[in-house]
Amino acid sequence: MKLSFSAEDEQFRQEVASWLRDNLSGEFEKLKGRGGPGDEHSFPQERKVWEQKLAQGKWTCVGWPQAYGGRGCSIEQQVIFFEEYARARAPGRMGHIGEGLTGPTLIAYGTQAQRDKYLPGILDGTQFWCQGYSEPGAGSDLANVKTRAAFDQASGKWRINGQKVWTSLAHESDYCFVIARTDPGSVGHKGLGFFLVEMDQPGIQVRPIEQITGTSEFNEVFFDDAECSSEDIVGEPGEGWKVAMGLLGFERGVSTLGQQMLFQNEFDEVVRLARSNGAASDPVIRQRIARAHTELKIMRYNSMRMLSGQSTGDGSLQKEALIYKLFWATWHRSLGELAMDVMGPECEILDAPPYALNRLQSMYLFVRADTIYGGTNQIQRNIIAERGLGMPKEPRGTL
Amino acid sequence: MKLSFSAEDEQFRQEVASWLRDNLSGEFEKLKGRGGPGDEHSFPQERKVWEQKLAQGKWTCVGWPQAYGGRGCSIEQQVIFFEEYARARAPGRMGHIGEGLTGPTLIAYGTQAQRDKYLPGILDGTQFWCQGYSEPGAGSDLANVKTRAAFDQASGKWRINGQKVWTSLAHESDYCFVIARTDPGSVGHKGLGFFLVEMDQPGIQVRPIEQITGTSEFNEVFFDDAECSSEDIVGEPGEGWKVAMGLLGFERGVSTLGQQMLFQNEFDEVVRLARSNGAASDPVIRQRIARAHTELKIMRYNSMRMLSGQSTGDGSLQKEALIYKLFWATWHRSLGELAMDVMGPECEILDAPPYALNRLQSMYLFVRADTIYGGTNQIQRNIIAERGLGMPKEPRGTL
Amino acid sequence: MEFAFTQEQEMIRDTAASFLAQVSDSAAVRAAMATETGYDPALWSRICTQMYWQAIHVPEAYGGMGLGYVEVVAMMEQMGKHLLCSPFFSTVCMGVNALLIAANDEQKAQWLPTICEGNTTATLAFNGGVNRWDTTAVTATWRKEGDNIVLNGSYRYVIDGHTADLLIVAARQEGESSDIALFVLPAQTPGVTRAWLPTMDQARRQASIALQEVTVETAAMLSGADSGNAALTRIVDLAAIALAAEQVGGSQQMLDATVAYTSERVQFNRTIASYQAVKHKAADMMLQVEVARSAVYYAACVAQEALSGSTLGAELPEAASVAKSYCSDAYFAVAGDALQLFGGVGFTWEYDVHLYFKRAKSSEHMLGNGAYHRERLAAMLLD
Amino acid sequence: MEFAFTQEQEMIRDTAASFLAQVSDSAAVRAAMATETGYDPALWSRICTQMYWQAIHVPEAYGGMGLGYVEVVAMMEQMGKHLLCSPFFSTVCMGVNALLIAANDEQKAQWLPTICEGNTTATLAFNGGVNRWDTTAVTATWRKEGDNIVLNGSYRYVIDGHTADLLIVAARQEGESSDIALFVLPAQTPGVTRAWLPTMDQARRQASIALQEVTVETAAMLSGADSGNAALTRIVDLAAIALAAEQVGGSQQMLDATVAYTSERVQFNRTIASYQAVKHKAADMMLQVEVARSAVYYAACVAQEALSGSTLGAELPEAASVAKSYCSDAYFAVAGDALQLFGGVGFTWEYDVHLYFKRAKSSEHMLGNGAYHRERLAAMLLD
Repeated sequence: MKLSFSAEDEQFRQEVASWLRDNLSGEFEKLKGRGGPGDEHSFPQERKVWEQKLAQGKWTCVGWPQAYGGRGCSIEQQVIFFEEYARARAPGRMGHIGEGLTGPTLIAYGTQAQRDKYLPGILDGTQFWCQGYSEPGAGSDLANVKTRAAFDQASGKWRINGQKVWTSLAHESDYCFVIARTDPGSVGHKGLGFFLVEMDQPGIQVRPIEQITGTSEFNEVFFDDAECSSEDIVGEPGEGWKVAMGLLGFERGVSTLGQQMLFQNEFDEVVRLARSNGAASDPVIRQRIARAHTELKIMRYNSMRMLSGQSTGDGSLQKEALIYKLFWATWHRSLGELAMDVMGPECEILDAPPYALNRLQSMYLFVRADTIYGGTNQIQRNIIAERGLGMPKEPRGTL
Repeated sequence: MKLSFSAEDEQFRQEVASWLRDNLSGEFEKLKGRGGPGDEHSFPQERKVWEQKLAQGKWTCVGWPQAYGGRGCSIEQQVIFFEEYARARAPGRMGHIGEGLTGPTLIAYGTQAQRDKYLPGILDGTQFWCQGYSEPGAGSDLANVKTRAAFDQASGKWRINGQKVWTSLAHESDYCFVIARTDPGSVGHKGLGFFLVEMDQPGIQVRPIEQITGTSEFNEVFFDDAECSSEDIVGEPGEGWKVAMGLLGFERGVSTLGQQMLFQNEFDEVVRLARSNGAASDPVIRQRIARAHTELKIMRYNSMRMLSGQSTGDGSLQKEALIYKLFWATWHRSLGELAMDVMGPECEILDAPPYALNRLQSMYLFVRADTIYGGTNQIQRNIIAERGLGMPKEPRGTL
Repeated sequence: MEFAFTQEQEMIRDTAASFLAQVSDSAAVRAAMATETGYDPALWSRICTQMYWQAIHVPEAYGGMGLGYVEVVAMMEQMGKHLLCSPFFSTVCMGVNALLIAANDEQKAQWLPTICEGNTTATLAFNGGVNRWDTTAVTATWRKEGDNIVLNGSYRYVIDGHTADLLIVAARQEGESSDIALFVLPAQTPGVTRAWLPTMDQARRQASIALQEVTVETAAMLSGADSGNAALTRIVDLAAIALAAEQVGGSQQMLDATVAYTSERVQFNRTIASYQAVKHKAADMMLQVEVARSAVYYAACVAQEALSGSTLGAELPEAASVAKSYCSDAYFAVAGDALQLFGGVGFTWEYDVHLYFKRAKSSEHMLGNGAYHRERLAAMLLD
Repeated sequence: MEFAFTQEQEMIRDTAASFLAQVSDSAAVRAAMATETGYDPALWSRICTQMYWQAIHVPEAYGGMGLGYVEVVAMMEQMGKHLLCSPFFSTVCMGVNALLIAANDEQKAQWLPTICEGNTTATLAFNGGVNRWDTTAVTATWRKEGDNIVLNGSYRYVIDGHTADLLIVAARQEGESSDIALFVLPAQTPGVTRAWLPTMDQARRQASIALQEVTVETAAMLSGADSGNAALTRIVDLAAIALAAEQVGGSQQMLDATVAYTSERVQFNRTIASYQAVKHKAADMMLQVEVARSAVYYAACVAQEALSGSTLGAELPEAASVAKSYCSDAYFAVAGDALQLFGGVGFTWEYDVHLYFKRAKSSEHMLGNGAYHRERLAAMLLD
């Protein structure tokens, strides 16, 4: 074990930090600390321009192989990039679905034609993606896909019908990847397809979901004979589950350390507030702040274990990775509660009517999604017990 | 709603308190605060003599109808009796199984001959009972009885074979009531019998279980052709479950308030300690003491609700009664932890080798049984969800 | 000893429950939330003229119904369950209580009948903007000037403070650090300025109030038997018990809604209510609801004894802190669990869960949260 | 950055694990528990001569193996898993650390080789019998008298204090309230009296030590580069990290045992491992074990950096408090859950669960519990 980064990596850190210092200024100054979960509705257009700025510096897709246009950064360097990005309070990435999910999926499972068609727009920050996974009523039961895709021999295109939900930034996206049932009689994991679908077409309607915060960043997406070219299915019809699961695997990884830097920014704000309003002298609050600090620190150590495990080439999901989602989601939810209790009765008072939440209030409410999406805490515990401890699987019902 | 007791009840309280003051002295002085869960091994002989003293004052079986030799006290008066008994730190009752379980069961389900034979010994504090319910491996699955009772035509007696476990004070008891399977092919609730069995016979062996505390008050009881007269079965062969369930119903009730007074004595000891060793100035300990105090207070209010519900004659188990076991057991376990944390590092230091625990240490370890016996916390939550909220039952397995 | 509602109390509760089910459904709550007033004046008028709730525990001599605090608590529980948007809590559980406890007979005769007639809402302002809820929270001041009294200072977190007709305000004498007095004055008195403080919980309004050289007659100083400090303490304790009752009602509603929703919602071909993790969470919720209810019913009895001057009323501070600390934590936990078990839809504005979740937090912090009241209990026990 | 064991470290850990599985089974632990010494001297001798663990992180110059604190931590984790009864923690994680940190070169050369040879056990005594674990816990005193130093005072909670051959004791100068110095002296020095303090956790011994006019040479005062206060703080932090590692090992064992037991145990015709309530509790246990492990491995690296004088060593107090607070709470929670899921048999003396449950509590309070370390962290963050 060693904790320190190499001299080369430290130099890379300087490079990232200095580029961000130089470029996250002027017109982009106002984007600092904006975007990201709970604030995705802020400045979407300006943040798209920022993506292009990043692309000019070759700071999009830093983990992609150089052969596909990325920087080919090592895991350590990716960690450093995400850490510095968050430390600089650079805005929440509009391109993270494309960069983190679509790109790696196409590199792993796509055709060369698909890569040629879609990777450049992701790399240069001009094309944005959203994901069509969840469906109403399906919730954590991802395989319970009802959306249908039928191949229309006449037009030579797939026609997609159905509904997706909890689609983040759908109204700001150019493309959506969609899991749909290609085999009408199939159930569960079988008979699915993975489609790359253009959003700007008459067959697609996006309806924002108003959230607990009064804002909307999730959407319902309705597919009514939406079209998709026969070249835009990834993998064979019926093999969509394999692609979808592979894609979910890309969700974990180095970006966790960047996420933790965002958490650190939030935590620091809570600490500042506690020091300024006197809550820091309340022994009960002190215990809670210390506990939040403790677990945030360990979250980082845990990610370092995950990454060190990855870099040793052992492919199986390790225990520290299995517990990670449950850990951070629960931590984040507690941070929201701590923030409110540090504010005391002031936590109720809005910036303005009708419902202008301040940042900590918004965080407090939005974090309630963390223990739900991407597998609720309950589902996470099933996964940990079944995969991590080899305990019996929950039986499916027969309703 | 009204909180105060009637003048008549307050006079009864004086009577109880004054009798205890006068009689719990001299040879009985040393029994103060002894016996009870975790300390049942202390002074069993002297506590049996104390039972006879109680009987002389007509203070055994105060809740039994006068027709059966009891005092026929109202619920309020029973509450008062148990409260004053605990307040006086009178010793843990050796006769509580007979008084609280056997007696009410015989009054409800027994024959007159059985009542004539057994009630006097309970009333006068000369005969003591233990309960033969749990079996090894059965745990919370009470209906999973393997002990067998076969009627021997030759001798005209039942012969009992099998094993019971977690039998409190078996080695100090004259009789045991035993659930055994009378129908060899039966499973579950069906085909059981409820037997009154003499302990002093060659067919019964008692083996103490050494507990986490290093002491023993629970036992294993082995039945090897133990005999039971044909007149000593309560109800018909095959109807034992009905009797057993009726008996479990007697476990709840007014004695909860007496139990709470014991809790109050323990809690007061924790408070005294905190004040004397400085822990009372630790804000985290203060929060925990206040929380324990809060919940102990509410435990009393909750029992008052339970009792007021009973006295209105509504027979169904009310919600405040359904949650009661889970509530007090969890509270008591927390009190044990609080006691240790109030002691700080001194909590480790024993009175003497090899394993002489002080009272709070003993309490701390023994309370771990509370969330297990009589239905674990997990079983309690099933019961609450299924009976209290009408949620689906856990399916039995098919192993 | 009898620790259950009487038949009459049950009838009052059931009447309130069915009335509220009609007038305070989700649409009504959301409509009221959208106004600056925060409640529907027409509905409040109907309550005052048809139900007479504003007069529930005012003695008959002052035009009230002469019922007790157990009835007030039973009503608050139902209002919490239905999230009624109304000035009931501020008027009855703060304003009326303040007059009952702190006013002399003349002052009661002057103000209580106007409240009972339904023409006047009232509230209590005492907190100068700190996270404390006892007499130390008072920062406003008063001084004598000739035959008059002059008030200065400011208040935050005043329930319905921007709409109440009558204000009862606490102030300490200039130069005297410890003595607090209470004053009653019409909100329109010159020098009073009030501003809505929009809140995360939109179903109850808070306001700030500033007093700048507000001049009132000496008769505005409440002068019942208790000292101002003692009176304010009792008024706050009574309000805390009422709020705890509301918390019980809200918790119960969240439990009921969760059981109903999880019994419908299917995942992996099973209702999610059939999962033990869901059942056990629901069981823990029910435990908290029932324990909270026991705490509140007891506190209601003690409050009643306190209002009627019985010796058992001496338990008021303890009973209030026991109830408010337990119920605050229980409501927040239960509402949070409800949100979790509703899953994604619980996170939407459309479902009502978030309204209760927000009420749980706002009522937790109002009049002192769990930790605050536990420290108060610790001081009673340990110091 | 590389945050995984090297192959060599893995080999050391695995060797320790299989050795301990042989020599520290339940029967061996229970036999050792029954002695006043608290461990089997023959086994300790075997460890010292065959495994050389007592010398693990002593520099080769002093006869040690020259490995690092990551290796010490890896060993402690395994010892915690197997509940090894031995003076390893006192000798290596307190005695050797104290010498490495506080002694000058001559003192190291005098004492470390005797420890490495396996003839000498050692421990640290500093706590005068209070629930604090920093320099304020020291109540014993020293004064100069001619060329000698005279020590007076008493200590509690001294690990293996009644059996250790060598004592490192902390004392403050008479008349000087703040300055602490550390002294090394053979336990047989006249004026030293020691008494076993029998404990609830019987698998590790505590003792009290009294010093009455104990006279030692000036050379007994440890005089490395750090001040006595700074040295004692670092020694306690290093010991806390080792203890946290032991807690991780014990937690892991409780998790493993629980999964194994619940997978065998049948209730209502199902293994109890098939109940979601059991699975979810086990999942929460695993989360705590893995999080605790991450905390300890990081702290081990920091400890190593601190011992080697690197700048990252400045994180030592934080890393120690993070690890000790999290692991203490995690172990107690996990062991308590294990006891619960074992049900009745977990409550018996016969099953081993109670041994771990008791170790969890004793190690929680030793060197500061969760709340203590959180307040320490809060002071770093907030004050």
